[in-house]
Amino acid sequence: MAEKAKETAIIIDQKELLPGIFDMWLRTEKIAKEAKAGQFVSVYCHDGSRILPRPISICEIDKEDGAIRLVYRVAGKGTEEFSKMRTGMHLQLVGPLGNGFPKKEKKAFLIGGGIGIPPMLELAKELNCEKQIILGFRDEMFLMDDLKKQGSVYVATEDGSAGTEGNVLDAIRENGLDADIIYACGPLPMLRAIKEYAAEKQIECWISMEERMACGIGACLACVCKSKERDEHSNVKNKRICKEGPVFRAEEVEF
Amino acid sequence: MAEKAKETAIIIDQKELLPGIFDMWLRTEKIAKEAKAGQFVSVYCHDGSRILPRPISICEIDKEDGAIRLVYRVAGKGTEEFSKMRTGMHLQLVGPLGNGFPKKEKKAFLIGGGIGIPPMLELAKELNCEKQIILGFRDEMFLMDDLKKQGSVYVATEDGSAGTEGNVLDAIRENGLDADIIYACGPLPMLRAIKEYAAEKQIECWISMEERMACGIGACLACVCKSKERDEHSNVKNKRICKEGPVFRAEEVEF
Amino acid sequence: MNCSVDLAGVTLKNPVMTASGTFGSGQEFSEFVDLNQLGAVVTKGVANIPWAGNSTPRVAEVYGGMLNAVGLQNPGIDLFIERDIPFLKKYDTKIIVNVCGKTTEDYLEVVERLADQPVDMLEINISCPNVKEGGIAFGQDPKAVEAITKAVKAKAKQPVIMKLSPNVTDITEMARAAEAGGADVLSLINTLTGMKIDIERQCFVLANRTGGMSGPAIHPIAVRMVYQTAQAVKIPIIGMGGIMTAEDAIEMILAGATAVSVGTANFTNPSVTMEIADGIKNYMECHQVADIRELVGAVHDRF
Amino acid sequence: MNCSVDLAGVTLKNPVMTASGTFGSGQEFSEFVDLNQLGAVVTKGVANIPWAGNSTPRVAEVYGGMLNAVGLQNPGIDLFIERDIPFLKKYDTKIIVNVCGKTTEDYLEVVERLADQPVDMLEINISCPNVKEGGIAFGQDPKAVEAITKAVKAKAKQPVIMKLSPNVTDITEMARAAEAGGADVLSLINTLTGMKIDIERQCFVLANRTGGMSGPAIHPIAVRMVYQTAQAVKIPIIGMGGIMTAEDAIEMILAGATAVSVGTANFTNPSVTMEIADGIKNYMECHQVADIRELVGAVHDRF
Ligand SMILES: Cc1cc2nc3c(=O)[nH]c(=O)nc-3n(C[C@H](O)[C@H](O)[C@H](O)COP(=O)(O)OP(=O)(O)OC[C@H]3O[C@@H](n4cnc5c(N)ncnc54)[C@H](O)[C@@H]3O)c2cc1C
Ligand SMILES: Cc1cc2nc3c(=O)[nH]c(=O)nc-3n(C[C@H](O)[C@H](O)[C@H](O)COP(=O)(O)OP(=O)(O)OC[C@H]3O[C@@H](n4cnc5c(N)ncnc54)[C@H](O)[C@@H]3O)c2cc1C
Ligand SMILES: Cc1cc2nc3c(=O)[nH]c(=O)nc-3n(C[C@H](O)[C@H](O)[C@H](O)COP(=O)(O)O)c2cc1C
Ligand SMILES: Cc1cc2nc3c(=O)[nH]c(=O)nc-3n(C[C@H](O)[C@H](O)[C@H](O)COP(=O)(O)O)c2cc1C
Ligand code: FES
Ligand code: FES
Repeated sequence: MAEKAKETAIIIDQKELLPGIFDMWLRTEKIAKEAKAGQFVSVYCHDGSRILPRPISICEIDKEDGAIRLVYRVAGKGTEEFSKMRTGMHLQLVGPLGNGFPKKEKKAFLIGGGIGIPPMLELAKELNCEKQIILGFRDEMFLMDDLKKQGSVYVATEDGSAGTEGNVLDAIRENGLDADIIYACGPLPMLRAIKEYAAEKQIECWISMEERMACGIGACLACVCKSKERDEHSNVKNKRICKEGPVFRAEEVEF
Repeated sequence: MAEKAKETAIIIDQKELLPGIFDMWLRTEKIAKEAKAGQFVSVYCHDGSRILPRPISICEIDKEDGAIRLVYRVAGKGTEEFSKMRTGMHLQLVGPLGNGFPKKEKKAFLIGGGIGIPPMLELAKELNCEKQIILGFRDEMFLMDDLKKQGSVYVATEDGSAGTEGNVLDAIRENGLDADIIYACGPLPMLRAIKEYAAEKQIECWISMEERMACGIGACLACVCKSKERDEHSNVKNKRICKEGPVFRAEEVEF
Repeated sequence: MNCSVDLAGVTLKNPVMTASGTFGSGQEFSEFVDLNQLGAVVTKGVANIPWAGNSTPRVAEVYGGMLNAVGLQNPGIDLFIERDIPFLKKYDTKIIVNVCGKTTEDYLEVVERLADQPVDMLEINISCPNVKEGGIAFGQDPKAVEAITKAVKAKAKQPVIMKLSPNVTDITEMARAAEAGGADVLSLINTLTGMKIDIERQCFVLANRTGGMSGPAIHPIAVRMVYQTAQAVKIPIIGMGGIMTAEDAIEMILAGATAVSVGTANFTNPSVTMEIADGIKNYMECHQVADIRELVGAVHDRF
Repeated sequence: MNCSVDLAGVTLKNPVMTASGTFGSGQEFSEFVDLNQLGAVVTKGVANIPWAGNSTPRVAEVYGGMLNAVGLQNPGIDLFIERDIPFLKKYDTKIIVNVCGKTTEDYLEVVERLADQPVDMLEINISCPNVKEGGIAFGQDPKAVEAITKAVKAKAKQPVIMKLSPNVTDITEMARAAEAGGADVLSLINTLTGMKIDIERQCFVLANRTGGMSGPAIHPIAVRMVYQTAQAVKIPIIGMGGIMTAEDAIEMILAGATAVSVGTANFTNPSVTMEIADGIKNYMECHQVADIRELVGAVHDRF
């Protein structure tokens, strides 16, 4: 009756892409089989002093090999623990979690900012349409080779060290790009600007949100965001990011 | 001004002697240099949920190699953690701690019971006298080869599967042994019987005691045992096992 | 071997329940847990009307535990009755509804709405540290505890569990007050009020500033309070607070709990409740315990 | 950069102190810590006459912390004055003597004996959960807190720190009572009462049954209480409870503590106090804090 459980994944490979940004492939048959772009997994720590799982987006799925790829930044003790693990070691996961991106056959912007870039890779692979991938970095870039294989890539950097100096919208404007649908993941200020841009241009816009989580599966009500309308499940103007999200129509949510 | 500190030891080798009994060699220059028989080290866990050190007796010291040997039984989560570690991994230690055995040139009984046997090995190596080593096991034996090199070994097993059926005193009687000094380490009932035997025979008797510890260095007063006389430090009839002990004259302490 | 326990005439097939607020109404966890294998499902607190709860961040991890300040977000009793009770009725487990309110009237409204519902017991939360009105205010003064218990008992059609706060000087005083008010069962402990500060940004981590602490870090405090309460009252106790394993559950039972609730552990392992129920059976086999009731309060001194 | 803080006219070179009972009188730890680098050494509680303390086991490890029921074993004030004060006088650090007693008279006797001693401050422990008489009994009732504070202040020649128990419904009530009684400084928190049961042997792990819980597991509760107390009183606060790292110490300072005491962490790392003092300096450098006093109580809301 209980069809899901924690899955023990084996680390196939891990490397540091940039200082503090790690790239890990995990063998985890069941999750790889079910997962799709925009979903995430809960990753559990070994150290007993850390009892909550860490939500990490799925960056790439290898269905054949039963493997998933996670690209993450060391943000604290938990991700630091993961970063020290080596090939052959185990990690416990629950997933895939969340709704994932809807996939439409429309000319698309895939916009990723910082550590919001990784889920754009799997999305790009799954989307069957014209893809313009716009990436915002602080300075150094990562995942560029992988993304370039999936579509035309445009870059914005805060310091202007590559691509457009400024943010992802500056890059869109500078390159005179347009699209019929937007998929985005990244920091809140970026998402706010994109939401506004999409509203102005009347483009369909999907964004992936983040919040502190506890259960990761919709039971504890830790991870809500404010919604424009009363949510059917919560019966108030709150949506669970881990369950109804993390991907929402931009106009559905308030942030 | 602070001459001591936690020392990071490297595991040189670890093997399982018997199911649940592990034998670990650690490179730890400073501790190896200072240590002597009957002292112990505080071993710290990696897992953050376990904050107190585990006291483990020093089983053998290799001064040349700057290494110490610990032989321990998996009794709970902490020792289980240690037992899973492999060559090359690190453990943090404080030590050597406690007083150690006094070494006299008298015909001696070295009596070890169960997991109280390991410290008898280093003691036997350091003692310069006639050594009769009496060991009490539940059933399976360990450290026999090492100990046989240091003196004549007599064994008692609870189930009679080897040596005398019964306890260490039965083995002493069955073999008609006598001595002028006793050194002992093992479970309380054994130590009680030895204390009584020594009193009766009027033999000088030294025993190594155990108690739950926190600091391991004499500051917290967790690990006391009752003493016959008022203790100079505590000013009451309590002695700190980690500081005044773990080795006491049998008649000094009450248990 | 008997694993079933009795709480005010309600027989649970085993002593393992879910702690309110950590398990929703069972729907989400039913993918990870066979609800038929639990003694009871205790639902998230429900009020007379929908509550939006607190701002986010609502949770923070702390050493060996977590803080939460969800603020009792809930869909209100109407949707709850329409959706959540029918869902739970599909399973062979007991249904315990946790009730919250801002005023006595709020609590009574929920209790009355549940009177004709297929619900086995009511758990009255007078100990939530995360809401401004109601909640813990009812739970830190023995007179208030007795009064609300009496008021609820007068209306309730199901046995009433009063859920106590650990943020008190003397838990036995609150326990006796609830017993005097007619409580059938006691639940303890709710969360301990805690705080976390982000030292990089020099701000409170939780939007609510303080939050309720739960998880293994609070277990020894919970065991102590269950033990003290078991010495002080005659009604059965549901023990909770940091139960992560079957061993922790047995410790709570030995301290005097007739049943246990598992909360934060669900976040560390979504299948944990089932594993704890199994682990208790294993322990009973190893220790040749024929009836779990032999273990309740069976702790003794060493000598 | 200024790291020194002022407690009732006593200037500590930095805010790091040792928590009473975890550091003896400094002798044993002086091998691991340069005592000259600490703001103050707070000694183990001392009574008018020697106390033998409780039976063993006196300590137990729990998840992220420990329980202790040492029961205030101490050599009595005479030997303490003869041996421990002269030892500490060799160092350039402040000496704070923690005082315990069974009756008000006991406390006063110790306070009077210390009047002409080179001691910088007195910390009055009215919050030990591990003794039958005295201790916590004085610390859970605001009237008793005020009375003992007044009595001690009438005799004390040094500034008086009152050490409060967290085992209360409202810490600010006790804090205000101590302030009303004339306390110069408050210390909080002492340990939370907890219990551990050995499920194999079905017995209490500690001979005393209950013990005081300390260590990182209690840190969020301590931070909350320090924060609440800082809002309620004007006198300075020494914050303690689960401080393991410089980050934890800074969290406590941001919550409102002027200084911090480090206890259980000494058992996890005997050199930790020195490392915390260094870590605070590093933090101040990184965050360009010219004076540590800018950090005291400097926590704010996110928005
Ligand atoms: C749906 C979702 C997908 C994510 N995908 C990625 C990803 O692909 N790559 C990546 O690097 N990061 C991702 N994050 C952020 C990632 O979860 C945090 O960086 C991580 O949890 C930090 O853990 P820590 O122990 O290192 O930090 P700590 O600060 O020590 O963590 C303490 C607690 O806070 C939580 N926490 C801290 N930061 C965040 C955060 N930003 N969001 C949610 N919880 C947080 C932790 O999970 C933990 O419970 C994602 C977050 C969400 C919600
Ligand atoms: C001076 C001294 C020397 C020792 N030498 C050895 C040795 O050489 N080999 C060996 O196998 N064991 C030895 N022990 C016992 C050893 O310390 C414990 O078995 C070990 O601490 C158990 O830790 P754990 O985490 O596995 O068990 P847990 O039960 O999970 O430990 C929980 C807590 O209790 C403490 N504890 C548990 N059992 C004991 C015990 N018997 N004595 C003291 N503290 C205990 C632990 O240190 C820890 O703080 C010695 C004990 C002392 C006091
Ligand atoms: C996220 C979360 C939400 C909670 N919500 C409620 C609630 O709605 N009603 C209630 O009585 N207790 C609530 N609690 C308290 C738990 O039911 C339980 O008493 C407490 O967490 C201690 O148990 P634990 O350590 O096993 O989690 C909540 C706890 C958590 C962690
Ligand atoms: C072993 C031990 C002994 C203690 N003895 C005393 C004492 O004698 N007097 C006192 O006021 N507090 C005593 N305490 C309490 C500590 O000073 C401190 O308030 C508490 O442990 C919380 O801090 P921590 O978590 O950093 O240890 C003792 C604590 C421990 C762990
Ligand atoms: S994290 Fe629990 S509901 Fe989303
Ligand atoms: S363990 Fe602290 S005095 Fe011995």
